[in-house]
Amino acid sequence: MKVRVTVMLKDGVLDPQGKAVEHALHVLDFKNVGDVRIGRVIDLEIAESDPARAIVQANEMARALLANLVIEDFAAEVVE
Amino acid sequence: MKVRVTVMLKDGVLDPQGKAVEHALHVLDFKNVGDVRIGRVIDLEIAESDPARAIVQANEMARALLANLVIEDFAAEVVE
Amino acid sequence: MKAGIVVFPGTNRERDMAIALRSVTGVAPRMIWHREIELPDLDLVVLPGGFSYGDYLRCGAMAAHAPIMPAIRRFAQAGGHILGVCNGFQILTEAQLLPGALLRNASLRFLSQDCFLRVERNDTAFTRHWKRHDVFRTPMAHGDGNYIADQETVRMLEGDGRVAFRYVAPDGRLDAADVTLNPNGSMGAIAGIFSENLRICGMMPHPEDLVDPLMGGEDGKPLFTGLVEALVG
Amino acid sequence: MSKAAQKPVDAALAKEFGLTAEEYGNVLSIMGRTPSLTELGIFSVMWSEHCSYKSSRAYLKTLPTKAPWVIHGPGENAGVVDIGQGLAAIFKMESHNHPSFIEPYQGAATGVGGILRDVFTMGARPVANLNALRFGNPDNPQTRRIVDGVVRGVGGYGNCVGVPTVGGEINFHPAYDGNPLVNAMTVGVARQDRIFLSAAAGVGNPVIYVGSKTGRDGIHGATMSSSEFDEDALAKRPTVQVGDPFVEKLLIEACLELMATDAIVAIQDMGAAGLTSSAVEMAGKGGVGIELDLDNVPQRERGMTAYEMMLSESQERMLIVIRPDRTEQARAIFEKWELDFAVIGHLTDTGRIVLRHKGETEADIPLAPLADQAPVYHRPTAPALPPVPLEAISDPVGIEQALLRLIRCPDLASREWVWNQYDSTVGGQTVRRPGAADAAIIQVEDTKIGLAMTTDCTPRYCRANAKTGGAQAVAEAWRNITATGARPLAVTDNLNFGSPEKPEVMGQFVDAIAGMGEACRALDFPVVSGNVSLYNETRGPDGESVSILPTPAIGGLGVLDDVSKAVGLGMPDGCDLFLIGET
Ligand SMILES: Nc1ncnc2c1ncn2[C@@H]1O[C@H](COP(=O)(O)OP(=O)(O)O)[C@@H](O)[C@H]1O
Repeated sequence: MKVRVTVMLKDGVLDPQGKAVEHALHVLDFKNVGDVRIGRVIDLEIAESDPARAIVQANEMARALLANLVIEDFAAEVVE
Repeated sequence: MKVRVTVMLKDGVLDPQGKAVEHALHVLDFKNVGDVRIGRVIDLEIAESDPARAIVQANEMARALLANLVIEDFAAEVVE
Repeated sequence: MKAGIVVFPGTNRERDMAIALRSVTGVAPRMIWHREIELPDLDLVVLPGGFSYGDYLRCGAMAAHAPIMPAIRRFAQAGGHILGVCNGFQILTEAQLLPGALLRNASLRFLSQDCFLRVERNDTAFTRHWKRHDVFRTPMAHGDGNYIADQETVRMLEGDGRVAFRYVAPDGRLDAADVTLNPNGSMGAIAGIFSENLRICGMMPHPEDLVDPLMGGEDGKPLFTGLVEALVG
Repeated sequence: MSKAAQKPVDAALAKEFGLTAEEYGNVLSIMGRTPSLTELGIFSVMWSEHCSYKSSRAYLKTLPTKAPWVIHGPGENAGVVDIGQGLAAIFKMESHNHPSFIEPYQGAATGVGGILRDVFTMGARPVANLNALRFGNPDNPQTRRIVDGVVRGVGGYGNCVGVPTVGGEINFHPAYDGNPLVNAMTVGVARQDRIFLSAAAGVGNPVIYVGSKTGRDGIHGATMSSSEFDEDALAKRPTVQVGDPFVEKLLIEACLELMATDAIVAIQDMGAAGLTSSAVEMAGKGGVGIELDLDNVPQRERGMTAYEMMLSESQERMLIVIRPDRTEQARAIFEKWELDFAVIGHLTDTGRIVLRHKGETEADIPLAPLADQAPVYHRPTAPALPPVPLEAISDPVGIEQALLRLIRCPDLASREWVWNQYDSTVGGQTVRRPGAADAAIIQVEDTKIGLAMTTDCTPRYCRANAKTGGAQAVAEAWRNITATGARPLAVTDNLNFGSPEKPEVMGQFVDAIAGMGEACRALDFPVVSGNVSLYNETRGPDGESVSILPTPAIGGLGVLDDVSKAVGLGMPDGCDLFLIGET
């Protein structure tokens, strides 16, 4: 079962990379773009047939390693 | 409208990060984890009310800047 | 002084640190492999710079879970002295032995250059050979040195005098908004901090690379001579 | 399975693989039968320009390569010179031009990784990196993207492995618009009695694979880097390799740890043409045979064919011939560093390379003719184009304005933006960082010895007169080293030119080598290693093929017996200024 963990900087934490991309998109004439935020996805192949249990495990991995809760939030979802 | 562009390495392209994280998760005793792949998400606030048009624009931005098509694939979806 | 340097896969400034420590103690420090689970009898544990685990995921994140870390935690709880430089600082924050986090440099570029640090207090083992507000030059070389913490943490660090070093101009002028003075964009131009008991110090720049006139100066040396004096007594 | 795998092996497929009709005829006569696809792949990469030096070999032989202090000249993975106290400096320069156009970050990064491996393969701890970069017109928007990616890539790899990047050079010219040059140089230090060579020996000795797993990356990279570069390049994109500097760092430490024992008989990195060239070269040089069981090759992807494994250019891999009783000791070291380790074959007395996979024999080629009958071309040369006439020197702006203009021009402007992205102090031995002296200086740890190093070439001089330009590049490297107080020892080179099938380019190539040779002989400054990069061409707007400026980049190395005597650029107060030489 494939679980995707998405990790984003917490609201309020400055995201210089997002700002830089936002700026670059404006330079490229994508005028419609407002705020840009950048995060990370971690796709995990988990040997588990129950989606709920897979999510529990993914959440544990996120708390243990995949996200730094001082600055980041995360969410896990089954994708396959 | 918020559009999320997810950028992942193409199949077959070495993912050093994913490999290192996979190893670390095993060390942390998450034995159920198989393949790990790491990618990026870019959340774009797009001033557009038609979801289809927002996706078209996100795709253009991905091709122009957000993804490196030499080694990466991308997908865009409306999230809000 | 009995010093030990922890080596993780991808650590690359352990030799620099060993040279600096040897130059002040006359003996080679112990090298401690990340897979050890006990520390030898030590006065000082150093987490050196480098790219542990390639800096993949987040700098220091994977090293913070290495087998040696529980022993380092116990060492800290027992009041041991720990110095974390660059990647070592990142590891200490990821392990929550120090508060806050280190984000990508505001310029989004790796920065390898000299910077100037102001010593914020000199009543610690790490800073006793400087005077308060002394300014010294030191190389920095990192991509993720942008110190950040929530408001409450910053207030606590400032209030309790736990800021060790700040990036300043050569004359000591502080301006966190000026990228030429605060090159990575750190909050409050913070370059290094202490733990509550002042016995753990994390900092981004590399004083260990400036301890020899041949390499351009000895500006970083007081950190090491001070530690020897404090820890050997 | 690759598309090519379904096609029959014939002259047409051979042509697709870059072999001429005549070369394919030679393959048939060596084999005495139609080769298998894997065999054809092996011939095609071994006889590519990149691996066989077929257009350049005859001329490279004319360069001086000997001096009393030269321990190993060209022919090994890198050049080796005596620096005193039983120590040796091991150094080489190598190009990664074509990949850096397709994917600037990864192209440059893997270029750095490749040259590092060439040096630590020989037993040296890498102590410094340099790079020589040429980009297109700064006003071309592509140039910005390429400069940014290349600089990040060089830094991204070098910083992570912890080898200081201490010098280099950068030029801009429209002739590099579609074909930037990325030349990377590494200098390492080893004990003279601990230098490792690539000639395999000892029939029955195991052949060991270490490092990263093999994937489908970069298949046919070697032939790509030798074929003319054009729009098709885009179609070849998936051949880009991704580097893993973290694994490279582990590989350096693990190899050096194994090299401290006497377990290794021979060792070779898997560079261009990966497993093929490393296996063929090791066995060929040693005059032995080699048999590999490809089932044992650590693989990253499912269902890889023999052809794909032999041609893969996955990074961070090495091949080692080891004493049989030391295999377990070696395994323990590589496991400690968390690297793949596999016994994939052994040496034989057949003089042939034999590959087995899933119970089939996928290739069985005699090694001697594969090497000896590799094509050598004496391609036609034409006199170089006449130099662009110099305009009469006028002074329309006044000396002050002229000076300001010069300082502003891209070729002279400060390079601080670049070198500030490279860690130049890691290792704690950097005596002169970028910008501090005419050559960078590194102290050899625990000694008073200093190494001075520089890269130099002025392509527009070479365009005006390739022979003088080639000589000038050598002389400039020599002067830069001398100016620090060091004694120049030897050079490595990276000869970047256009298509050798154009007589005027071939003429430039031959002339530049003549000039370099002359200068090297005059200065007692032999060439101990190097690299040739040909077919640096792009399609101009009207479809014609444009060659880069002739660019024989020189990497120079010198030694200071007492590094505390090194001289820098900074002028102390109260000194007099002297000008030496005629103006
Ligand atoms: N690509 C580069 N990487 C690192 N350092 C560089 C690079 N290009 C130039 N430098 C450094 O910038 C300084 C000035 O370069 P250059 O103008 O080529 O000097 P010179 O003419 O004295 O050889 C030198 O110290 C050189 O090593």
